[in-house]
Amino acid sequence: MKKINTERALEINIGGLKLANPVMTASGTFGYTQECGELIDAAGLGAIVTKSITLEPSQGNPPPRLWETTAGLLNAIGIQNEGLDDFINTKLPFLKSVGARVVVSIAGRCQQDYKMLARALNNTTVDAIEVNISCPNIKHKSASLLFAQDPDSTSYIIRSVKKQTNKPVIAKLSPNVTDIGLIARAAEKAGADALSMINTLIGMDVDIARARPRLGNVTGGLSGPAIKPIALAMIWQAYHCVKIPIIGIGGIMSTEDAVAFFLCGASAVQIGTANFVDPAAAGNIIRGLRLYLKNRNMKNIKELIGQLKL
Amino acid sequence: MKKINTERALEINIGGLKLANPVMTASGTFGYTQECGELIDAAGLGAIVTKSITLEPSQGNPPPRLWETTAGLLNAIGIQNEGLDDFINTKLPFLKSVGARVVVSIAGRCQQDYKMLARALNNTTVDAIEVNISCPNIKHKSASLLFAQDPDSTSYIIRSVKKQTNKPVIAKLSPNVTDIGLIARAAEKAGADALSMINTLIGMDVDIARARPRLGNVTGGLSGPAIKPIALAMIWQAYHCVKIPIIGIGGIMSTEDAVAFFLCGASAVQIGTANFVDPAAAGNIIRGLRLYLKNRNMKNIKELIGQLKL
Amino acid sequence: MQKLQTKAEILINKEIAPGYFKMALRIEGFAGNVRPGQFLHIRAGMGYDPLLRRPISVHRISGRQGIVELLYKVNGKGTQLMSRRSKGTFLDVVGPLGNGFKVPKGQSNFVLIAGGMGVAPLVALADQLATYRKKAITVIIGAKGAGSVVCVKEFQEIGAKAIIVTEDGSRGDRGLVTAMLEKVIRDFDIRKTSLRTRSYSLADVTIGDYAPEVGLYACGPMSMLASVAKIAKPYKIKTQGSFEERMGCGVGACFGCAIKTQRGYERVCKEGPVFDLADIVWD
Amino acid sequence: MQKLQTKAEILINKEIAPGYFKMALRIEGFAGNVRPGQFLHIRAGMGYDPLLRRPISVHRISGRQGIVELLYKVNGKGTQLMSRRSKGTFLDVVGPLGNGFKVPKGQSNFVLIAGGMGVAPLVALADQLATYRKKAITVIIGAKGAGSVVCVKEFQEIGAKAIIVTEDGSRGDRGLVTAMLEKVIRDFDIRKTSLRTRSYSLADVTIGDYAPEVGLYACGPMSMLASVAKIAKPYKIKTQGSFEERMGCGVGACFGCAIKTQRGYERVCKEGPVFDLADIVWD
Ligand SMILES: Cc1cc2nc3c(=O)[nH]c(=O)nc-3n(C[C@H](O)[C@H](O)[C@H](O)COP(=O)(O)OP(=O)(O)OC[C@H]3O[C@@H](n4cnc5c(N)ncnc54)[C@H](O)[C@@H]3O)c2cc1C
Ligand SMILES: Cc1cc2nc3c(=O)[nH]c(=O)nc-3n(C[C@H](O)[C@H](O)[C@H](O)COP(=O)(O)OP(=O)(O)OC[C@H]3O[C@@H](n4cnc5c(N)ncnc54)[C@H](O)[C@@H]3O)c2cc1C
Ligand SMILES: Cc1cc2nc3c(=O)[nH]c(=O)nc-3n(C[C@H](O)[C@H](O)[C@H](O)COP(=O)(O)O)c2cc1C
Ligand SMILES: Cc1cc2nc3c(=O)[nH]c(=O)nc-3n(C[C@H](O)[C@H](O)[C@H](O)COP(=O)(O)O)c2cc1C
Ligand code: FES
Ligand code: FES
Repeated sequence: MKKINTERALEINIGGLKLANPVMTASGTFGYTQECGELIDAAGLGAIVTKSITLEPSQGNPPPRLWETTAGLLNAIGIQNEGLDDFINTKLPFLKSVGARVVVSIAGRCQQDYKMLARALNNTTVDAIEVNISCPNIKHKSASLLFAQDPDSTSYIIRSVKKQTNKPVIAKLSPNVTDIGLIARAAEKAGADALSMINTLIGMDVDIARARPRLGNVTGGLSGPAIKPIALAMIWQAYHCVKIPIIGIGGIMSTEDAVAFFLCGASAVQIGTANFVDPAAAGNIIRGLRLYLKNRNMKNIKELIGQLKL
Repeated sequence: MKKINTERALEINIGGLKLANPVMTASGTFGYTQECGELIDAAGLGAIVTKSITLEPSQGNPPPRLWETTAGLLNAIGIQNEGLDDFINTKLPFLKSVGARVVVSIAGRCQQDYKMLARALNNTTVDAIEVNISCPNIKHKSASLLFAQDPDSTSYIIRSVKKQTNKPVIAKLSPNVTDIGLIARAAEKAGADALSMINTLIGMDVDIARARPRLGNVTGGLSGPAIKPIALAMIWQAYHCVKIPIIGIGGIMSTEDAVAFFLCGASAVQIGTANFVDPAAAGNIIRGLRLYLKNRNMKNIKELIGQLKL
Repeated sequence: MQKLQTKAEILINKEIAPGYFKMALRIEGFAGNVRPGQFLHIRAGMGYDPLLRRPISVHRISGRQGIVELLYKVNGKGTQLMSRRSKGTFLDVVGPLGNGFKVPKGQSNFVLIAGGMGVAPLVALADQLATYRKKAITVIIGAKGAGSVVCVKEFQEIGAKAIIVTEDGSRGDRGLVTAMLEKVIRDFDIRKTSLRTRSYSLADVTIGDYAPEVGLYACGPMSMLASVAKIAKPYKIKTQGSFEERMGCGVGACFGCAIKTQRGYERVCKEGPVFDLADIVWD
Repeated sequence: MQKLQTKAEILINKEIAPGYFKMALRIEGFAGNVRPGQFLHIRAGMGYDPLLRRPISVHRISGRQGIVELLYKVNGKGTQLMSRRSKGTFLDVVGPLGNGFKVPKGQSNFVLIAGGMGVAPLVALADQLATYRKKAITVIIGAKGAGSVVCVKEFQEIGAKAIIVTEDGSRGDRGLVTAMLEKVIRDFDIRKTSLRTRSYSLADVTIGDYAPEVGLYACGPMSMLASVAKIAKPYKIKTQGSFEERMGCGVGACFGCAIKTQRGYERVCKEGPVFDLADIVWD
């Protein structure tokens, strides 16, 4: 048996974002660490992806904002956040002070928003920028579609962000598309350094006693174990369409789930809803992956990526 | 209290298909009644929708064909069936002999297939034709997309079918689209008498011990409670785009679920995976709906359709 | 105040009234730090249906013994699973979460008003109040019917005066807790915060600045809390209420449990679950 | 042969070896019609995780008393839930499903070969065979180790000769059931279907048409069934095997449980689960 350097077995480079391990917390599910920090060791994570921030503070959608479905969670938070300035002045320093690697998620209503966010963040200590063009809970100016539902809009936004920053840029894609390959390629061509997918699927539920939607915003985004098979299929497809690395997201609850994502082509994973179910999930997955590689005598997690046998 | 004719409270007309009640079994989940007939009273159902049939017998996909996911089911049957002639000569007479109303589901690889199927079925006793243009488990000639993922193909197929038959034609739509409204309108414009939605979502899962897909066909279609919120949102959206009735499908397990679909705009429902979990499901839902209307002093199920309050 | 995720041993889990369960947990990590009004976030089962944790208030706290008691009503899948957990097994809990009741200095005359399951956290509060030197505690317990009146003995043992109101009149007075509250307040007013609240004469009272010795603490459905706020407002009684909202993370990370306050949307799990009723924007 | 969905009362549900459970069900509807090799489709829990029913073979049948016994191994979520169901509660079952073993006229020398949980349906078959006037039953029971050898006593009580083989040699012979099968068959061959199978000499034997009195019945993992088919083929012994495949409906409606046969894809739940091994296309 070869001796394996298990310390470095999980190291990965996601389009320039070098991480000690490939497990991040997904945007919107971990706050800005102040909240989960006591339960989760932020410094031990590959990185934390912040709740999406907007230029100005945003109050979010009217409650109810959450609804549990069978093995899933509908949310319509509407990106409640205190805006760019507060992020740079308060949240980011705190995140850095606890030793976290920080991927900042940015969201906007128009290209200008993304551009200004990217420009302002370029001079900060954030480690990468995830461009949320796929949030089902915010309306955009003019268009009825999400940016990530249209290859041209995807390209336009990503190109604008890339021009403003030399940080790694990750395009976060929506599963609510006819052809994920088309969007993935558009993002790659526009210069995205990586893709992260999937954001939530548009969904809704009904309170039949009152004949009303369960969410204040009527529809919301579906996450959790329910969507895992959909996420895996999308990642598998996108993996064959682009060369840039893919960060797999969608219903990952366990090490086994994470391994499935790597085999389907993910170079890293993000843990979302699982943080709510079990705050220890992300940490357990990091430990689990280390053990998995060791037991199989693998040198690096890279050996798993896309290795699904047909 | 007004006296309500509960006998007729569930009667509904779906684009010319008049049914005693709006609860059908979904294609592929009920066989051709011989199988489930002993467990389910086929004559008591609104109608049964047959497993999709193809022109020629089709052997289907290599096993494994099923995989259970969290609150969902992946299938990649690949439309194993004995073809049109056998359907007309054997299956249909049997179905009719047990008193079932029959919606025949047809599937093909090209427009010609659908055309010939529709023509041949027009002179039979089937009550309606559901056009399956959305099966994720069959490959089409030339195209990489499903017919139902493209408004032009949808229109082309539906138009061809309509030309061949004066039976009600139901277009079965796929949820794997960017804009369901676009496809729904295309089907309506092409002459579809009703829509049925949703078919399964493309999904996959991985056997990590062997680094292989769980399904022989690699990807399959996801059904069951996991997809219910997605189906509701799609139906709600389509309901505002078309005037033709919508048959709601996707994870319906209970009367409560069915009511939610009606409130979101469905005029009828189909029960799929629930038949596997509980063969009594469809019957229970019919009884449940009757009681629901009675308790609310409603004359007809139509009073529920699209009545979600915002 | 450090939040912890821990496996708590179930010491007791028994049905105390039809559909109502009392559960005692040995929580090594943090029982000593729990305060009335805070809650635990509980993983009811093992699979993913139900998926999320369930928030349950602390009902009684024996910090020294490391024991926390819960009182819960079987509602849906989650609480059903909880009710089936057997003694000696371990429950995955996160806590203590949220901000508890704040008892300002100078209050000595406490009115606790509970609608339905609202009694659960108020017992913990009453336990705390009972340790005060100068105090008078009145509890108004409202329920649908006699079958869902719980905790009367607990309050009485603490030395609180318990007034029972049921909607069907099957126990105590017939009516709503809020009507009773109005009577109790007026009674207080006349008697200048006297502790006896036996007679609820409909004597005309002047609404005015209320004695700062009085503290009103409410827990129950949203509609009840709204009524309580309305009733208390003219008297300017300081009133805190414990709120419920669907929760995701339970720790302030997801902004899922938003409630509208004068300061904007706040998080029931983080800034709450106890809010000053005057701060809430009702709609 | 009518399929029924019914609530079956759980009379017994006990662990007979680590991870192995025996469950007795009172099935009013159809216990009398159940045949060895058929299975029940069982709703293990209440929620939707796990979602589908679980197929479990009938292990013993007391038609007159309306009782069917199952023998199952705790595997994943479904069987785990089954194992937690308590006596006196009711289990939602659909059955009897599939085609059982067919014992052709003229067979009197029966060899049953079980790998792992494969013993479960073979006990029902042995029970049936034991009622025949002229018979000799040999059972080869294979398992990983002594801990997973079950049902030996059952077979012996029926009067069957039980040969135990474990992979680690911790009980009976060390090795694989298939190697033992080969020995048993050769032994038969030499002795012209004599019933004594004590000695397994490696005497050279001629492979040829086999006596029609011999019937071979197998149940176990796919790889074992494939080996059994290979071993039996040259001797032309009629061999039936019970197969497993993931199931949806369990009643032949969904074509989910396909297995490749000489006739094309067939359904394990409908045409099976018992197939003639000669009909299967192995890959
Ligand atoms: C801070 C707080 C403290 C609480 N304390 C208690 C208590 O001490 N005793 C008690 O019996 N109940 C208490 N509740 C209510 C309790 O959380 C719900 O009864 C429980 O979550 C219902 O879960 P279920 O699976 O049984 O019901 P379901 O209706 O199946 O739950 C479906 C979803 O809705 C959520 N939900 C349902 N009802 C409520 C509710 N009233 N508030 C918040 N979320 C809800 C569930 O958590 C779940 O996500 C408290 C709620 C909050 C927010
Ligand atoms: C006809 C038939 C008869 C059977 N008889 C017995 C028996 O008598 N005793 C016994 O212990 N087991 C028997 N099995 C196997 C039993 O069905 C599985 O062990 C059980 O379904 C596992 O469910 P789980 O939730 O515990 O495991 P999981 O692995 O969590 O199940 C996941 C999914 O895979 C399916 N699955 C897993 N293993 C099998 C398998 N071997 N065959 C078919 N589906 C599987 C499950 O049904 C479920 O849909 C039989 C299988 C079949 C097809
Ligand atoms: C409560 C909640 C809030 C979310 N907020 C955001 C967000 O602000 N920005 C974003 O890009 N994704 C957001 N997401 C999506 C997640 O980052 C993730 O893509 C999705 O939940 C799927 O992963 P999961 O199934 O592991 O949760 C949110 C998800 C949830 C559940
Ligand atoms: C095993 C299986 C086979 C199916 N076969 C077909 C089919 O042949 N034609 C079709 O249009 N839909 C088919 N479907 C899709 C269902 O008709 C239905 O649209 C889908 O399962 C969603 O509904 P459900 O969640 O209630 O199952 C199949 C579904 C399953 C589970
Ligand atoms: S539940 Fe997540 S912020 Fe309150
Ligand atoms: S399980 Fe459906 S056909 Fe066999």
